Amino acid sequence: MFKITPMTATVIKNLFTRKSTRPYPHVVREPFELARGELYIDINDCIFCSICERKCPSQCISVDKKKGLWTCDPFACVYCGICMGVCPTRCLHHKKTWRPVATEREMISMQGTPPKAKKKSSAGKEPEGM
Amino acid sequence: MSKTIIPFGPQHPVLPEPIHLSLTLEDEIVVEALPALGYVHRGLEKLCEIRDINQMIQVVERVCGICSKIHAQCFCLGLEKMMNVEPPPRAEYLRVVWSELHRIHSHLLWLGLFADSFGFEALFYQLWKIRERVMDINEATAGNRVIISVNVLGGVRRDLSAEQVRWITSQLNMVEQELKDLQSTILDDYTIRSRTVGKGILTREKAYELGAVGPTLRGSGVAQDCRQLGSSALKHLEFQPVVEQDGDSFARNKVRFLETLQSISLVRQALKGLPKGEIKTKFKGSPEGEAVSRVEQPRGELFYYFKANGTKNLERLRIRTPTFANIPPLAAMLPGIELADVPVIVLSIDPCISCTER
Amino acid sequence: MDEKTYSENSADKPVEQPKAVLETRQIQAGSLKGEILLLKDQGYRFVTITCVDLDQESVDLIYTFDRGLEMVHLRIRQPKAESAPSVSDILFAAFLVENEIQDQFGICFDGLVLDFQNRLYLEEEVARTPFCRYNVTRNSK
Amino acid sequence: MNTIQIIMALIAGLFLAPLAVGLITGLDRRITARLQSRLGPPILQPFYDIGKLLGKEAILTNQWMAFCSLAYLAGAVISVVLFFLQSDLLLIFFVQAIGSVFLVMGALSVPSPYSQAGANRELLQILAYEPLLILVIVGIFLSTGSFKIGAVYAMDQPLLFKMPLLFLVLGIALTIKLRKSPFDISGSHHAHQEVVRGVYTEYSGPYLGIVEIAHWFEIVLFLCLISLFWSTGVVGLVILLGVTYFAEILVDNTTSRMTWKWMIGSAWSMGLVFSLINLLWLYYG
Amino acid sequence: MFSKFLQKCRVKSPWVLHFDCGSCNGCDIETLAVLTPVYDVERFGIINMGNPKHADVLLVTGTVNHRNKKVLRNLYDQMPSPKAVIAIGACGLSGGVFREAFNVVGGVDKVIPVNVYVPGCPAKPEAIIDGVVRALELFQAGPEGV
Repeated sequence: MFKITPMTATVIKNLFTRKSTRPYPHVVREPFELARGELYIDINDCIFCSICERKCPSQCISVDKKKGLWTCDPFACVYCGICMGVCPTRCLHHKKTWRPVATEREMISMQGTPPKAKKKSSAGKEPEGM
Repeated sequence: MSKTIIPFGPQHPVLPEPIHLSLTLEDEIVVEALPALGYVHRGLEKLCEIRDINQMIQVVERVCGICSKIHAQCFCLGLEKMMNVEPPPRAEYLRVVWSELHRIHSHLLWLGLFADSFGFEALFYQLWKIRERVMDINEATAGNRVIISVNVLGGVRRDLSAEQVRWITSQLNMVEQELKDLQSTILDDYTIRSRTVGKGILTREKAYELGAVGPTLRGSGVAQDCRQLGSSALKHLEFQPVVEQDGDSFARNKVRFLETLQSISLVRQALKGLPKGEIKTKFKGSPEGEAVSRVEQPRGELFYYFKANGTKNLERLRIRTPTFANIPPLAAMLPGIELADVPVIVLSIDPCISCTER
Repeated sequence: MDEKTYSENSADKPVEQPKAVLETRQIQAGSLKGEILLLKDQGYRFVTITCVDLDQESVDLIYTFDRGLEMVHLRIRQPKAESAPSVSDILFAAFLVENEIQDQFGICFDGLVLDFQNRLYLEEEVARTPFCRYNVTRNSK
Repeated sequence: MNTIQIIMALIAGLFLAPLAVGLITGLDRRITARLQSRLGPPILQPFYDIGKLLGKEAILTNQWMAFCSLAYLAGAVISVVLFFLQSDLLLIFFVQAIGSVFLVMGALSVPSPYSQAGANRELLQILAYEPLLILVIVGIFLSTGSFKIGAVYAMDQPLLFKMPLLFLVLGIALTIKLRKSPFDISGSHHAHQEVVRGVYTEYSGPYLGIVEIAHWFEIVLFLCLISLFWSTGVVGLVILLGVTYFAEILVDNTTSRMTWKWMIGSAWSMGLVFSLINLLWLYYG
Repeated sequence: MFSKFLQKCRVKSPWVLHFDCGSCNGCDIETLAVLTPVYDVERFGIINMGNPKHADVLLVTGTVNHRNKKVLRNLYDQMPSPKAVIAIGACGLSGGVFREAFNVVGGVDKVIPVNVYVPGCPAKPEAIIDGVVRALELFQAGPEGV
């Protein structure tokens, strides 16, 4: 049958045991090994094949082969990891932590060297265009 | 007698989602309840024409964040049926593990919100605290907390290591223990019972006729659960649907609570029987023809219809979600109850509006 | 890479692709209600209606029923210019999906018990029968 | 009472008492959080909340609401001051009741349905606890022979021993007044409500701040009433208040919100039975 | 002195209003999760208010469609200033996967001004806390900052 307040035991137990609150942001928990966080690209390895652009479910990546420009709209990225899986050179990765919050709309665009016919030179990397 | 019309929603603290009900009241008694939808409608079925079938997995996952894995699974099952692709056994077991984990987190979420709907905050917080363990399992194994994106056509994307299997089992043991500590509160507490017993009664006949699904149907005494179809590895696992006879909010509450424990047992069984081998079948080609598929979501039966024409894009995708089916029973339950019971009864069908409107 | 499969390294054994067939029973719009009452007597319950755009003139309406996890599908071919019979008077549960089809395909249902007047989901500015690929005029009521 | 005593009482009633209640409320939120396995807000949180509300933009639906919130505040403040001046219990009771009614009138003056529903329920709450208060005051009269607060302090043993059941009755009234579960029907601090924030819905910005301060004064009054039950020693008084308040928090965390019918039914039946037994005992004992 | 105290109170007591503007629930439940014991944003004085008239910070999740953009606008107008708006998740920022769907406006900032964007799909609770903390920094900067 019913009881009056069976919750009492639980709340009293809570009072005398450790609280479960994680004191974020003062203490940041170690992220999980496989967590899918912010997307980034090793632009040096990118061959501008545009597979990521075509496979992205959110259509947030655009690749300009001529200029050697890889652009991603981080505000549309859904962090699914599809592009990472299909990249032939494995140059796309997810960081383990999430992308920081922003107050302005911004794009990630990375300038690499587009592959010359046959020959692939080492590409210069520019900082993220924040 | 004076009639007042109270808008329930679209923005309401009890309900995180925007459903709008116009409640016509006579002295705090509801005489009419009209649902108004459209606040979450995105029209994503239409997206199948511009996204290919692989991209659509990510889209249908986002029909509803709470049961995303199961949406993707239903989509994959249907297309695999159309294309005659058989996922490897390990993938089938892994699918069960993740879908049941999703069911656990969804039910815990719901039990918490339900407690919140009658103002039992301590219970709400306690259940969500337990739920965080399941979210951690999701994040550790699949890389994301809510939308875990593990399904692909022909299998799954992530594998579990032996160490992870042990860790999941130990975490689930804790979840089970903590839940059992709350059992007497959820099932026996006087204040909870007096708020839920006999509220929002749906008789067995009404539930069946109005097309109720999931715990709403099973709380009314009909033992129907799509998991009985034995899709994925469920055919190898021991499973009996949870049924309650009373058909009131309390019965639905009880069904969900017991199902949570049952899902823990299913995950355990699936992890124990996890076969070795591949996690994905490779295949070629595009689907053609028509098919339907259905699986059991935390909220009930999910139904997909596919029509394809041999290209990479589907011609028509239709998603009938469980809440869509549960709204007519809800509309039948509301008249005649008190205003104070409206949140309780609305929540008792576990409404998922983003599912409903897609 | 892009034309065939999604799989990451596409070394595959091609599988024959037969055309998937959904077993449906084609019936006439006039006999729809009778058939539904018959199914109802046999203990079937309503699952949903699916509307599929076929061409300029017509759509398919697929009525799905279920009994103990076993499904039956009825199919009628519905001309877009004509009103479809509403089954919401015998199956209350159908009112929502019929309103949805009204919104998305512009098909009118005669005798809907709860009619949202094409405004179930969509506001004025986008209410242009978005799911029709071939025809974008709405039947005015 | 001489002038210095009166000034002291005024300072205590007007400044110290609400400050103390602010701290108690902060402590309440902290303990509640711990019971829910959380860390909880800083102890000074209630003051921050009030400060922020006072600094917000004032959007008023009508002028009447501003007047009502001020009248509510005035009622609460005057009743507390009267208490500290050791005035007549009945007078205090009526001043407080009038103040509470103004809160409802303000909420009723707006056509918002949530505010209306909340106001209705607030009226029902007032209806539920005011009779209980009267019974308690009658009990005090029976045991001291006077409605004056001074008479209580003149007693040589705590009232609690004479009227333990009436103390429980006052506990019920306190739960209703604190808006704690199972009686958080017309509005609560945490807005998880079927009527959004009920009676508070339409008060906003600084006026909500005023209403909150008035509510603090009401809590002061109720805690003062409770303190009357142990008037003989400060230590006993503090312990009694602490235990009572902790019991309130515990009840809040272990019950769900009930409906107004249940509230009226249980508050009246329990309250009447308990007080009747206690009053008969006082009368014939 | 007094205005400094008010300033401090403003930072210490942000009451949030959460509005689901057509999200898939992913971000909603993460927004709710930040209120629960494990993240417990009441540490920062944050209370989830159901009432726009009492709220200081508006958390918006979801794609924004043609029907609820009016509700969103209305809620925003009902909030007394100073106020801040935080858009959460890929959908709230740009429409996410649904950008090309027909009933999607795409992004909260097409309807009301947004102060902080929290990316993610769904945004992690930690990221949402970051977002709120960032919005509080704007409060700190004074009413002009918001």
